[in-house]
Amino acid sequence: MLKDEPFSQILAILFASREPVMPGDLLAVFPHLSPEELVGVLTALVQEFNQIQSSLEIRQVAGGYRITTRVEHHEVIREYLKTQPSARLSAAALETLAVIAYRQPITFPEIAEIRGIKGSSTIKTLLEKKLIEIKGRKKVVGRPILYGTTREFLIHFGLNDLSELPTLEEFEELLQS
Amino acid sequence: MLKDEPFSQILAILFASREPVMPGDLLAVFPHLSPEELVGVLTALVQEFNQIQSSLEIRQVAGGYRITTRVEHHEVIREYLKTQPSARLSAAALETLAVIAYRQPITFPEIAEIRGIKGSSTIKTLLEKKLIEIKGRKKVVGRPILYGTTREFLIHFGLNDLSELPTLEEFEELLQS
Amino acid sequence: MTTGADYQVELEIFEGPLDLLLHLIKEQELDIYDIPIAQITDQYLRYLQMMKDLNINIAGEFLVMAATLIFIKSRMLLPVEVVEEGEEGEDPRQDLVSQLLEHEKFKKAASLLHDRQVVALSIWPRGDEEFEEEEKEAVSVNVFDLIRAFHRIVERYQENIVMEVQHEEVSLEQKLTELRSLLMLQREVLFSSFLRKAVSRLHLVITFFALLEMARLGEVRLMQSMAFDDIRIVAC
Repeated sequence: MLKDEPFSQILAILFASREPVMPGDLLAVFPHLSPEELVGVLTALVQEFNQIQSSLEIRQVAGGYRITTRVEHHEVIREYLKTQPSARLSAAALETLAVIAYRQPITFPEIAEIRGIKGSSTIKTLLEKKLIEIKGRKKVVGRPILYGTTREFLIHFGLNDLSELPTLEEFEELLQS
Repeated sequence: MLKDEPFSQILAILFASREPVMPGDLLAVFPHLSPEELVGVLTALVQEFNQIQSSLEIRQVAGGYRITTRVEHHEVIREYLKTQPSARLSAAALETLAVIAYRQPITFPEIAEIRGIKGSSTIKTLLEKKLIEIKGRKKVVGRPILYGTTREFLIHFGLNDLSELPTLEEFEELLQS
Repeated sequence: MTTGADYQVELEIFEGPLDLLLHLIKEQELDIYDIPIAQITDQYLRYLQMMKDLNINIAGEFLVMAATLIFIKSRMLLPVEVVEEGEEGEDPRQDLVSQLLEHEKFKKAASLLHDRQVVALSIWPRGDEEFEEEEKEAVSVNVFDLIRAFHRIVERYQENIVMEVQHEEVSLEQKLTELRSLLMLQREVLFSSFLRKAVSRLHLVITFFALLEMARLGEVRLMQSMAFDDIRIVAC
Protein backbone atom coordinates (compact mmCIF):
# COMPACT_ATOMS: atom_id res chain seq x y z
CA MET A 1 0.00 0.00 0.00
CA LEU A 2 2.78 2.41 0.98
CA LYS A 3 4.23 2.03 -2.49
CA ASP A 4 1.07 3.19 -4.22
CA GLU A 5 -0.05 6.71 -5.01
CA PRO A 6 -1.10 8.89 -3.31
CA PHE A 7 0.45 7.23 -0.22
CA SER A 8 3.99 7.27 -1.59
CA GLN A 9 3.64 10.91 -2.65
CA ILE A 10 2.24 12.08 0.67
CA LEU A 11 4.95 10.27 2.58
CA ALA A 12 7.56 12.01 0.39
CA ILE A 13 5.94 15.39 1.17
CA LEU A 14 5.85 14.65 4.89
CA PHE A 15 9.54 13.85 4.72
CA ALA A 16 10.46 16.91 2.66
CA SER A 17 8.65 19.38 4.90
CA ARG A 18 10.30 20.44 8.13
CA GLU A 19 7.04 21.91 9.38
CA PRO A 20 3.94 19.87 10.19
CA VAL A 21 2.00 19.28 6.95
CA MET A 22 -1.56 20.60 7.08
CA PRO A 23 -4.26 18.47 5.46
CA GLY A 24 -5.69 21.62 3.84
CA ASP A 25 -2.43 22.24 1.99
CA LEU A 26 -2.37 18.64 0.79
CA LEU A 27 -5.85 19.06 -0.67
CA ALA A 28 -4.47 21.82 -2.90
CA VAL A 29 -1.87 19.40 -4.25
CA PHE A 30 -4.28 16.47 -4.63
CA PRO A 31 -7.42 18.16 -5.93
CA HIS A 32 -8.98 14.86 -6.99
CA LEU A 33 -9.22 13.77 -3.33
CA SER A 34 -12.18 14.84 -1.21
CA PRO A 35 -11.41 16.00 2.34
CA GLU A 36 -12.90 12.74 3.66
CA GLU A 37 -10.80 10.62 1.30
CA LEU A 38 -7.69 12.51 2.32
CA VAL A 39 -8.34 11.89 6.01
CA GLY A 40 -8.78 8.21 5.17
CA VAL A 41 -5.51 8.14 3.23
CA LEU A 42 -3.64 9.93 6.03
CA THR A 43 -5.00 7.65 8.73
CA ALA A 44 -4.03 4.54 6.79
CA LEU A 45 -0.61 6.00 5.97
CA VAL A 46 0.15 6.84 9.60
CA GLN A 47 -0.84 3.39 10.74
CA GLU A 48 1.11 1.54 8.08
CA PHE A 49 4.25 3.69 8.29
CA ASN A 50 4.41 3.54 12.08
CA GLN A 51 3.98 -0.21 11.92
CA ILE A 52 6.56 -1.28 9.32
CA GLN A 53 9.54 0.24 11.08
CA SER A 54 10.42 1.37 14.58
CA SER A 55 12.81 4.28 13.96
CA LEU A 56 10.47 7.04 12.90
CA GLU A 57 6.96 8.03 13.64
CA ILE A 58 4.32 10.17 11.96
CA ARG A 59 2.76 12.34 14.66
CA GLN A 60 -0.11 14.76 14.66
CA VAL A 61 1.14 18.05 15.94
CA ALA A 62 -0.12 21.65 15.69
CA GLY A 63 -2.98 20.49 13.50
CA GLY A 64 -0.67 18.85 10.97
CA TYR A 65 1.36 15.71 10.35
CA ARG A 66 5.07 15.40 10.76
CA ILE A 67 7.73 12.70 10.81
CA THR A 68 10.09 12.59 13.79
CA THR A 69 12.37 10.00 15.33
CA ARG A 70 10.93 7.88 18.12
CA VAL A 71 11.60 8.79 21.73
CA GLU A 72 13.44 5.55 22.48
CA HIS A 73 16.29 6.44 20.13
CA HIS A 74 17.11 9.77 21.74
CA GLU A 75 20.24 8.58 23.50
CA VAL A 76 21.88 7.00 20.50
CA ILE A 77 21.01 10.01 18.30
CA ARG A 78 22.39 12.41 20.86
CA GLU A 79 25.54 10.38 21.05
CA TYR A 80 25.96 10.37 17.29
CA LEU A 81 25.20 14.05 16.87
CA LYS A 82 27.29 14.81 19.96
CA THR A 83 24.65 17.23 21.11
CA GLN A 84 23.89 18.19 24.65
CA PRO A 85 20.28 17.85 25.73
CA SER A 86 18.75 21.18 24.75
CA ALA A 87 18.32 23.66 27.52
CA ARG A 88 14.99 23.10 29.18
CA LEU A 89 12.87 26.01 30.25
CA SER A 90 13.28 27.13 33.84
CA ALA A 91 10.45 26.55 36.32
CA ALA A 92 9.68 30.27 36.23
CA ALA A 93 9.48 30.31 32.44
CA LEU A 94 7.25 27.22 32.41
CA GLU A 95 4.92 28.82 34.93
CA THR A 96 4.64 32.03 32.93
CA LEU A 97 4.07 29.94 29.83
CA ALA A 98 1.32 27.96 31.57
CA VAL A 99 -0.43 31.17 32.59
CA ILE A 100 -0.22 32.48 29.02
CA ALA A 101 -1.36 29.18 27.51
CA TYR A 102 -4.48 29.05 29.67
CA ARG A 103 -5.40 32.71 29.82
CA GLN A 104 -4.42 34.01 26.40
CA PRO A 105 -4.49 36.64 25.12
CA ILE A 106 -3.15 38.11 28.34
CA THR A 107 -1.20 41.24 29.32
CA PHE A 108 1.93 41.41 31.40
CA PRO A 109 0.26 43.00 34.46
CA GLU A 110 -2.32 40.20 34.41
CA ILE A 111 0.40 37.56 34.34
CA ALA A 112 2.23 39.28 37.21
CA GLU A 113 -1.01 39.36 39.19
CA ILE A 114 -1.59 35.62 38.83
CA ARG A 115 2.01 34.70 39.55
CA GLY A 116 2.34 37.22 42.39
CA ILE A 117 5.68 38.31 40.91
CA LYS A 118 6.80 41.26 38.80
CA GLY A 119 9.89 40.69 36.67
CA SER A 120 9.35 40.15 32.95
CA SER A 121 12.59 38.38 32.08
CA THR A 122 10.72 35.14 31.48
CA ILE A 123 8.54 36.93 28.89
CA LYS A 124 11.65 37.93 26.99
CA THR A 125 13.00 34.38 27.05
CA LEU A 126 9.70 32.98 25.82
CA LEU A 127 9.50 35.57 23.05
CA GLU A 128 13.04 34.78 21.95
CA LYS A 129 12.27 31.08 21.85
CA LYS A 130 9.15 31.90 19.83
CA LEU A 131 6.97 29.99 22.28
CA ILE A 132 4.85 33.10 22.73
CA GLU A 133 4.17 36.09 20.52
CA ILE A 134 2.72 39.58 20.64
CA LYS A 135 -0.98 39.46 19.80
CA GLY A 136 -1.86 43.15 19.63
CA ARG A 137 -2.93 45.43 22.44
CA LYS A 138 -5.69 45.27 25.01
CA LYS A 139 -8.32 47.98 24.65
CA VAL A 140 -7.93 49.38 28.15
CA VAL A 141 -6.13 52.41 29.54
CA GLY A 142 -2.45 52.29 28.61
CA ARG A 143 -3.16 49.76 25.85
CA PRO A 144 -0.86 47.04 27.25
CA ILE A 145 0.59 44.44 24.89
CA LEU A 146 -1.25 41.11 24.69
CA TYR A 147 0.67 37.83 24.59
CA GLY A 148 -0.40 34.42 23.33
CA THR A 149 1.19 31.08 22.49
CA THR A 150 2.51 30.23 19.02
CA ARG A 151 2.42 27.29 16.66
CA GLU A 152 5.98 26.68 17.79
CA PHE A 153 4.60 26.23 21.31
CA LEU A 154 2.35 23.41 20.09
CA ILE A 155 5.24 21.80 18.23
CA HIS A 156 7.63 22.18 21.16
CA PHE A 157 5.24 20.43 23.52
CA GLY A 158 3.98 17.92 20.98
CA LEU A 159 0.40 19.19 21.13
CA ASN A 160 -2.05 18.96 18.28
CA ASP A 161 -3.99 21.93 19.58
CA LEU A 162 -4.55 23.80 22.84
CA SER A 163 -7.58 21.70 23.70
CA GLU A 164 -5.23 18.77 24.27
CA LEU A 165 -4.11 20.43 27.48
CA PRO A 166 -6.17 19.39 30.50
CA THR A 167 -8.52 22.15 31.63
CA LEU A 168 -7.75 24.20 34.72
CA GLU A 169 -10.86 22.70 36.33
CA GLU A 170 -9.25 19.29 35.98
CA PHE A 171 -6.22 20.58 37.84
CA GLU A 172 -8.52 21.95 40.49
CA GLU A 173 -10.11 18.54 41.03
CA LEU A 174 -6.63 17.12 41.33
CA LEU A 175 -5.89 19.61 44.08
CA GLN A 176 -9.02 18.84 46.02
CA SER A 177 -8.61 15.08 45.93
CA MET B 1 14.57 -6.75 10.44
CA LEU B 2 14.16 -2.97 10.17
CA LYS B 3 12.52 -3.01 13.57
CA ASP B 4 15.48 -4.60 15.29
CA GLU B 5 18.55 -2.96 16.71
CA PRO B 6 20.92 -1.71 15.45
CA PHE B 7 18.94 -1.23 12.19
CA SER B 8 16.21 0.85 13.83
CA GLN B 9 18.76 3.02 15.61
CA ILE B 10 20.86 3.66 12.52
CA LEU B 11 17.81 4.59 10.49
CA ALA B 12 16.83 7.09 13.21
CA ILE B 13 20.34 8.58 13.09
CA LEU B 14 20.21 8.82 9.27
CA PHE B 15 16.97 10.75 9.59
CA ALA B 16 18.12 13.15 12.30
CA SER B 17 21.57 13.93 10.90
CA ARG B 18 22.11 17.12 8.90
CA GLU B 19 25.12 15.71 7.09
CA PRO B 20 25.56 12.37 5.33
CA VAL B 21 26.29 9.75 8.01
CA MET B 22 29.82 8.36 7.85
CA PRO B 23 30.33 4.68 8.76
CA GLY B 24 33.37 5.67 10.80
CA ASP B 25 31.28 7.95 13.00
CA LEU B 26 28.70 5.20 13.48
CA LEU B 27 31.39 2.84 14.77
CA ALA B 28 31.96 5.24 17.66
CA VAL B 29 28.32 4.91 18.67
CA PHE B 30 28.15 1.14 18.16
CA PRO B 31 31.50 -0.01 19.55
CA HIS B 32 30.38 -3.62 19.74
CA LEU B 33 30.20 -3.79 15.91
CA SER B 34 33.30 -4.50 13.86
CA PRO B 35 33.80 -2.39 10.69
CA GLU B 36 32.88 -5.43 8.59
CA GLU B 37 29.72 -6.06 10.58
CA LEU B 38 28.70 -2.41 10.26
CA VAL B 39 29.11 -2.49 6.49
CA GLY B 40 26.93 -5.59 6.46
CA VAL B 41 24.28 -3.89 8.59
CA LEU B 42 24.29 -0.78 6.39
CA THR B 43 24.02 -2.77 3.18
CA ALA B 44 21.09 -4.76 4.50
CA LEU B 45 19.44 -1.63 5.86
CA VAL B 46 19.68 0.22 2.55
CA GLN B 47 18.29 -2.72 0.63
CA GLU B 48 15.40 -3.33 3.01
CA PHE B 49 14.45 0.30 3.48
CA ASN B 50 14.52 1.09 -0.23
CA GLN B 51 12.39 -1.94 -0.90
CA ILE B 52 9.52 -1.58 1.58
CA GLN B 53 8.39 1.84 0.40
CA SER B 54 8.79 3.97 -2.68
CA SER B 55 8.86 7.50 -1.29
CA LEU B 56 12.34 7.72 0.16
CA GLU B 57 15.67 6.14 -0.44
CA ILE B 58 18.93 5.80 1.37
CA ARG B 59 21.73 6.89 -0.91
CA GLN B 60 25.47 6.85 -0.66
CA VAL B 61 26.85 10.36 -1.08
CA ALA B 62 30.39 11.53 -0.50
CA GLY B 63 31.33 8.38 1.35
CA GLY B 64 28.33 8.67 3.67
CA TYR B 65 24.69 7.67 3.80
CA ARG B 66 21.68 9.94 3.69
CA ILE B 67 17.94 9.61 3.26
CA THR B 68 16.40 11.59 0.42
CA THR B 69 13.05 11.70 -1.31
CA ARG B 70 12.94 9.87 -4.63
CA VAL B 71 13.30 11.91 -7.77
CA GLU B 72 9.88 10.91 -9.11
CA HIS B 73 8.19 12.76 -6.24
CA HIS B 74 10.08 16.02 -6.63
CA GLU B 75 7.39 17.65 -8.72
CA VAL B 76 4.62 16.98 -6.23
CA ILE B 77 6.87 18.13 -3.38
CA ARG B 78 7.60 21.41 -5.15
CA GLU B 79 3.92 21.86 -5.71
CA TYR B 80 3.29 21.34 -2.02
CA LEU B 81 6.06 23.74 -1.00
CA LYS B 82 4.44 26.36 -3.21
CA THR B 83 1.36 26.27 -0.98
CA GLN B 84 3.46 27.31 1.98
CA PRO B 85 3.30 31.01 2.82
CA SER B 86 6.72 32.48 2.24
CA ALA B 87 6.86 35.02 5.04
CA ARG B 88 10.36 33.84 5.73
CA LEU B 89 12.78 36.73 5.59
CA SER B 90 16.53 37.11 5.60
CA ALA B 91 18.09 39.21 8.35
CA ALA B 92 18.66 42.06 5.88
CA ALA B 93 15.06 42.03 4.67
CA LEU B 94 13.82 41.96 8.25
CA GLU B 95 15.89 45.06 9.05
CA THR B 96 14.53 46.95 6.08
CA LEU B 97 11.00 45.90 6.94
CA ALA B 98 11.48 47.03 10.55
CA VAL B 99 12.65 50.49 9.46
CA ILE B 100 9.73 50.84 7.05
CA ALA B 101 7.21 49.60 9.62
CA TYR B 102 8.33 52.03 12.28
CA ARG B 103 9.15 55.08 10.15
CA GLN B 104 6.75 54.96 7.24
CA PRO B 105 6.29 56.54 4.84
CA ILE B 106 10.00 56.54 4.14
CA THR B 107 12.25 56.75 1.08
CA PHE B 108 14.99 54.39 0.05
CA PRO B 109 17.86 56.85 0.73
CA GLU B 110 16.46 57.36 4.22
CA ILE B 111 16.31 53.62 4.85
CA ALA B 112 19.87 53.23 3.58
CA GLU B 113 21.01 56.04 5.86
CA ILE B 114 19.40 54.56 8.94
CA ARG B 115 20.63 51.06 8.22
CA GLY B 116 24.04 52.35 7.18
CA ILE B 117 23.90 49.92 4.25
CA LYS B 118 23.16 50.44 0.56
CA GLY B 119 21.64 47.78 -1.70
CA SER B 120 17.99 47.75 -2.68
CA SER B 121 17.37 44.04 -3.23
CA THR B 122 15.61 43.77 0.11
CA ILE B 123 13.05 46.37 -1.03
CA LYS B 124 12.33 44.25 -4.08
CA THR B 125 11.89 41.12 -1.96
CA LEU B 126 9.52 42.90 0.40
CA LEU B 127 7.50 44.31 -2.52
CA GLU B 128 7.28 40.83 -4.03
CA LYS B 129 6.10 39.38 -0.76
CA LYS B 130 3.52 42.19 -0.65
CA LEU B 131 4.67 43.23 2.81
CA ILE B 132 5.38 46.79 1.63
CA GLU B 133 4.00 49.00 -1.12
CA ILE B 134 4.63 52.33 -2.80
CA LYS B 135 2.83 55.14 -1.00
CA GLY B 136 3.66 58.03 -3.35
CA ARG B 137 6.64 60.32 -3.76
CA LYS B 138 8.33 62.62 -1.30
CA LYS B 139 8.18 66.30 -2.19
CA VAL B 140 11.93 66.91 -2.15
CA VAL B 141 14.57 67.12 -4.85
CA GLY B 142 14.49 64.00 -7.03
CA ARG B 143 11.03 63.10 -5.68
CA PRO B 144 12.09 59.72 -4.26
CA ILE B 145 9.49 56.96 -3.83
CA LEU B 146 7.90 56.58 -0.40
CA TYR B 147 7.37 53.08 0.97
CA GLY B 148 4.95 51.85 3.63
CA THR B 149 3.56 48.59 4.91
CA THR B 150 0.52 46.84 3.46
CA ARG B 151 -2.64 45.20 4.74
CA GLU B 152 -0.91 41.85 4.19
CA PHE B 153 1.79 43.06 6.55
CA LEU B 154 -0.79 43.61 9.29
CA ILE B 155 -2.41 40.25 8.59
CA HIS B 156 0.89 38.40 8.60
CA PHE B 157 1.95 39.93 11.90
CA GLY B 158 -1.51 39.54 13.42
CA LEU B 159 -1.99 43.25 14.04
CA ASN B 160 -5.19 45.28 13.80
CA ASP B 161 -3.35 48.47 13.01
CA LEU B 162 0.14 49.96 13.17
CA SER B 163 -0.43 51.45 16.62
CA GLU B 164 -0.37 47.89 17.96
CA LEU B 165 3.33 47.57 17.15
CA PRO B 166 5.35 47.61 20.38
CA THR B 167 7.32 50.81 20.94
CA LEU B 168 11.06 51.08 21.51
CA GLU B 169 10.32 52.02 25.14
CA GLU B 170 8.28 48.85 25.66
CA PHE B 171 11.04 46.77 24.14
CA GLU B 172 13.65 48.38 26.37
CA GLU B 173 11.53 47.63 29.42
CA LEU B 174 11.58 43.98 28.42
CA LEU B 175 15.35 44.07 28.08
CA GLN B 176 15.96 45.76 31.39
CA SER B 177 13.90 43.44 33.53
CA MET C 1 25.75 25.88 62.86
CA THR C 2 23.99 26.53 59.62
CA THR C 3 25.90 28.68 57.22
CA GLY C 4 24.45 31.41 55.07
CA ALA C 5 25.18 29.46 51.95
CA ASP C 6 22.92 26.62 53.09
CA TYR C 7 20.05 29.00 53.55
CA GLN C 8 20.54 30.58 50.21
CA VAL C 9 20.05 27.32 48.39
CA GLU C 10 16.70 26.92 50.10
CA LEU C 11 15.74 30.53 49.73
CA GLU C 12 16.09 30.41 46.00
CA ILE C 13 13.23 27.95 45.75
CA PHE C 14 10.70 30.66 46.36
CA GLU C 15 10.17 32.74 43.36
CA GLY C 16 7.50 34.87 44.89
CA PRO C 17 5.38 35.28 48.01
CA LEU C 18 2.71 32.87 46.75
CA ASP C 19 5.34 30.17 46.32
CA LEU C 20 6.57 30.74 49.85
CA LEU C 21 3.06 30.66 51.34
CA LEU C 22 2.17 27.47 49.49
CA HIS C 23 5.36 25.92 50.76
CA LEU C 24 4.56 26.84 54.38
CA ILE C 25 1.02 25.48 54.03
CA LYS C 26 2.12 22.20 52.44
CA GLU C 27 5.04 21.63 54.75
CA GLN C 28 2.73 21.71 57.76
CA GLU C 29 -0.15 20.00 56.00
CA LEU C 30 -2.46 22.88 56.72
CA ASP C 31 -5.93 23.17 55.21
CA ILE C 32 -5.67 25.74 52.46
CA TYR C 33 -9.37 26.57 52.90
CA ASP C 34 -8.88 27.30 56.60
CA ILE C 35 -5.43 28.81 56.97
CA PRO C 36 -4.39 29.59 60.57
CA ILE C 37 -3.51 33.12 59.56
CA ALA C 38 -1.72 34.19 62.76
CA GLN C 39 0.61 31.21 62.59
CA ILE C 40 1.33 31.61 58.87
CA THR C 41 1.92 35.33 59.23
CA ASP C 42 4.46 34.72 61.97
CA GLN C 43 6.31 32.15 59.92
CA TYR C 44 6.20 34.31 56.84
CA LEU C 45 7.63 37.32 58.69
CA ARG C 46 10.33 35.19 60.29
CA TYR C 47 11.30 34.02 56.85
CA LEU C 48 11.60 37.58 55.58
CA GLN C 49 13.68 38.44 58.64
CA MET C 50 15.95 35.53 57.84
CA MET C 51 16.41 36.83 54.32
CA LYS C 52 17.19 40.25 55.72
CA ASP C 53 19.73 38.83 58.15
CA LEU C 54 21.45 37.14 55.26
CA ASN C 55 21.51 40.41 53.36
CA ILE C 56 19.33 39.02 50.66
CA ASN C 57 17.50 41.67 48.73
CA ILE C 58 13.80 41.20 49.42
CA ALA C 59 11.65 41.85 46.36
CA GLY C 60 8.85 44.35 46.80
CA GLU C 61 6.11 41.77 46.27
CA PHE C 62 7.24 39.87 49.40
CA LEU C 63 6.69 43.02 51.45
CA VAL C 64 3.31 43.68 49.88
CA MET C 65 2.25 40.17 50.85
CA ALA C 66 3.52 40.73 54.40
CA ALA C 67 1.29 43.77 54.65
CA THR C 68 -1.66 41.80 53.28
CA LEU C 69 -1.13 39.01 55.82
CA ILE C 70 -0.93 41.45 58.73
CA PHE C 71 -4.08 43.15 57.52
CA ILE C 72 -5.97 39.85 57.29
CA LYS C 73 -4.71 38.86 60.72
CA SER C 74 -6.03 42.08 62.24
CA ARG C 75 -9.37 41.65 60.50
CA MET C 76 -9.64 38.13 61.93
CA LEU C 77 -9.25 39.53 65.42
CA LEU C 78 -12.23 41.86 65.04
CA PRO C 79 -15.61 40.57 66.14
CA VAL C 80 -17.61 39.21 63.22
CA GLU C 81 -19.68 42.03 61.78
CA VAL C 82 -23.40 41.86 62.12
CA VAL C 83 -24.61 40.95 58.69
CA GLU C 84 -27.92 40.88 56.93
CA GLU C 85 -29.98 37.82 57.57
CA GLY C 86 -29.21 34.86 55.34
CA GLU C 87 -25.86 36.30 54.27
CA GLU C 88 -22.59 35.09 55.56
CA GLY C 89 -19.94 37.57 56.53
CA GLU C 90 -17.05 37.49 54.11
CA ASP C 91 -14.01 35.62 55.32
CA PRO C 92 -11.09 38.08 55.22
CA ARG C 93 -8.91 35.25 53.96
CA GLN C 94 -11.08 34.59 50.93
CA ASP C 95 -9.13 36.62 48.33
CA LEU C 96 -5.83 35.18 49.46
CA VAL C 97 -7.15 31.63 49.34
CA SER C 98 -8.44 31.98 45.80
CA GLN C 99 -5.17 33.57 44.73
CA LEU C 100 -3.25 30.66 46.23
CA LEU C 101 -5.51 28.09 44.59
CA GLU C 102 -5.17 29.81 41.24
CA HIS C 103 -1.41 29.89 41.61
CA GLU C 104 -1.32 26.23 42.55
CA LYS C 105 -3.35 25.28 39.49
CA PHE C 106 -0.86 27.00 37.23
CA LYS C 107 2.01 25.32 39.00
CA LYS C 108 0.39 21.99 38.16
CA ALA C 109 -0.07 23.11 34.57
CA ALA C 110 3.60 24.11 34.45
CA SER C 111 4.71 20.72 35.70
CA LEU C 112 2.60 19.09 33.00
CA LEU C 113 4.34 21.24 30.39
CA HIS C 114 7.62 20.23 31.93
CA ASP C 115 6.82 16.54 31.46
CA ARG C 116 5.70 17.05 27.90
CA GLN C 117 8.89 18.95 27.22
CA VAL C 118 11.00 15.99 28.28
CA VAL C 119 9.32 13.88 25.61
CA ALA C 120 9.38 16.63 23.01
CA LEU C 121 13.11 17.16 23.48
CA SER C 122 13.75 13.48 22.87
CA ILE C 123 12.51 13.43 19.32
CA TRP C 124 14.17 14.89 16.25
CA PRO C 125 12.76 16.31 13.06
CA ARG C 126 14.56 15.60 9.82
CA GLY C 127 18.06 17.04 10.01
CA ASP C 128 18.87 17.44 6.35
CA GLU C 129 17.38 20.31 4.37
CA GLU C 130 16.93 18.88 0.93
CA PHE C 131 14.43 21.37 -0.42
CA GLU C 132 15.34 24.58 1.29
CA GLU C 133 18.46 25.64 -0.56
CA GLU C 134 16.96 28.85 -1.90
CA GLU C 135 16.04 30.43 1.40
CA LYS C 136 18.55 28.89 3.69
CA GLU C 137 19.22 31.96 5.81
CA ALA C 138 15.60 32.99 5.82
CA VAL C 139 13.52 32.58 8.93
CA SER C 140 9.89 33.16 9.68
CA VAL C 141 9.46 36.37 11.60
CA ASN C 142 6.95 37.88 14.00
CA VAL C 143 6.28 41.21 15.70
CA PHE C 144 8.95 40.58 18.32
CA ASP C 145 11.58 40.05 15.61
CA LEU C 146 10.47 43.29 14.04
CA ILE C 147 10.87 45.45 17.14
CA ARG C 148 14.10 43.65 18.04
CA ALA C 149 15.52 44.39 14.59
CA PHE C 150 14.46 48.01 14.80
CA HIS C 151 15.97 48.39 18.25
CA ARG C 152 19.25 46.96 16.98
CA ILE C 153 19.30 49.41 14.05
CA VAL C 154 18.66 52.39 16.33
CA GLU C 155 21.45 51.30 18.68
CA ARG C 156 23.87 50.79 15.84
CA TYR C 157 22.92 54.11 14.33
CA GLN C 158 23.47 56.00 17.55
CA GLU C 159 26.85 54.38 18.02
CA ASN C 160 27.84 55.51 14.54
CA ILE C 161 26.84 59.08 15.30
CA VAL C 162 29.00 59.06 18.40
CA MET C 163 31.91 57.75 16.37
CA GLU C 164 31.45 60.30 13.61
CA VAL C 165 31.34 63.30 15.87
CA GLN C 166 34.69 62.35 17.25
CA HIS C 167 36.23 63.61 14.05
CA GLU C 168 37.20 67.24 14.44
CA GLU C 169 36.24 68.44 11.00
CA VAL C 170 32.58 68.87 10.38
CA SER C 171 30.54 70.69 7.78
CA LEU C 172 27.11 72.22 7.95
CA GLU C 173 26.01 69.72 5.30
CA GLN C 174 27.17 66.80 7.47
CA LYS C 175 25.44 68.16 10.48
CA LEU C 176 22.21 68.62 8.54
CA THR C 177 22.24 65.01 7.29
CA GLU C 178 23.00 63.78 10.76
CA LEU C 179 20.20 65.75 12.36
CA ARG C 180 17.73 64.79 9.66
CA SER C 181 18.30 61.09 10.07
CA LEU C 182 18.28 61.35 13.83
CA LEU C 183 14.85 62.95 13.60
CA MET C 184 13.74 60.22 11.26
CA LEU C 185 14.54 57.74 13.98
CA GLN C 186 13.24 59.64 16.93
CA ARG C 187 10.82 62.25 15.64
CA GLU C 188 11.65 64.36 18.67
CA VAL C 189 15.01 65.21 20.23
CA LEU C 190 15.91 67.37 23.20
CA PHE C 191 18.13 70.28 22.28
CA SER C 192 20.36 69.66 25.26
CA SER C 193 20.91 65.99 24.44
CA PHE C 194 21.80 66.87 20.89
CA LEU C 195 24.29 69.50 21.93
CA ARG C 196 25.84 67.18 24.44
CA LYS C 197 27.12 65.11 21.53
CA ALA C 198 29.12 68.03 20.22
CA VAL C 199 32.77 67.47 21.06
CA SER C 200 34.07 70.95 20.36
CA ARG C 201 33.03 74.57 20.13
CA LEU C 202 33.04 74.27 16.32
CA HIS C 203 30.63 71.33 16.51
CA LEU C 204 28.44 73.29 18.83
CA VAL C 205 28.21 76.29 16.54
CA ILE C 206 27.60 74.22 13.43
CA THR C 207 24.95 72.16 15.19
CA PHE C 208 23.21 75.34 16.15
CA PHE C 209 23.37 76.69 12.59
CA ALA C 210 22.06 73.40 11.23
CA LEU C 211 19.09 73.59 13.54
CA LEU C 212 18.28 77.14 12.54
CA GLU C 213 18.57 76.18 8.89
CA MET C 214 16.15 73.29 9.34
CA ALA C 215 13.71 75.47 11.22
CA ARG C 216 13.92 78.01 8.40
CA LEU C 217 13.18 75.30 5.80
CA GLY C 218 10.21 74.21 7.88
CA GLU C 219 11.66 70.74 8.51
CA VAL C 220 11.58 71.08 12.26
CA ARG C 221 9.79 73.07 14.89
CA LEU C 222 11.62 74.22 17.98
CA MET C 223 9.36 74.07 20.98
CA GLN C 224 9.65 75.10 24.58
CA SER C 225 6.91 74.70 27.16
CA MET C 226 8.20 77.49 29.39
CA ALA C 227 11.09 79.92 29.58
CA PHE C 228 14.46 78.25 30.38
CA ASP C 229 12.92 74.85 29.76
CA ASP C 230 14.76 72.48 27.47
CA ILE C 231 14.01 73.09 23.79
CA ARG C 232 12.40 70.19 21.97
CA ILE C 233 13.29 69.67 18.32
CA VAL C 234 10.26 68.16 16.62
CA ALA C 235 10.21 66.86 13.06
CA CYS C 236 7.48 68.37 10.89
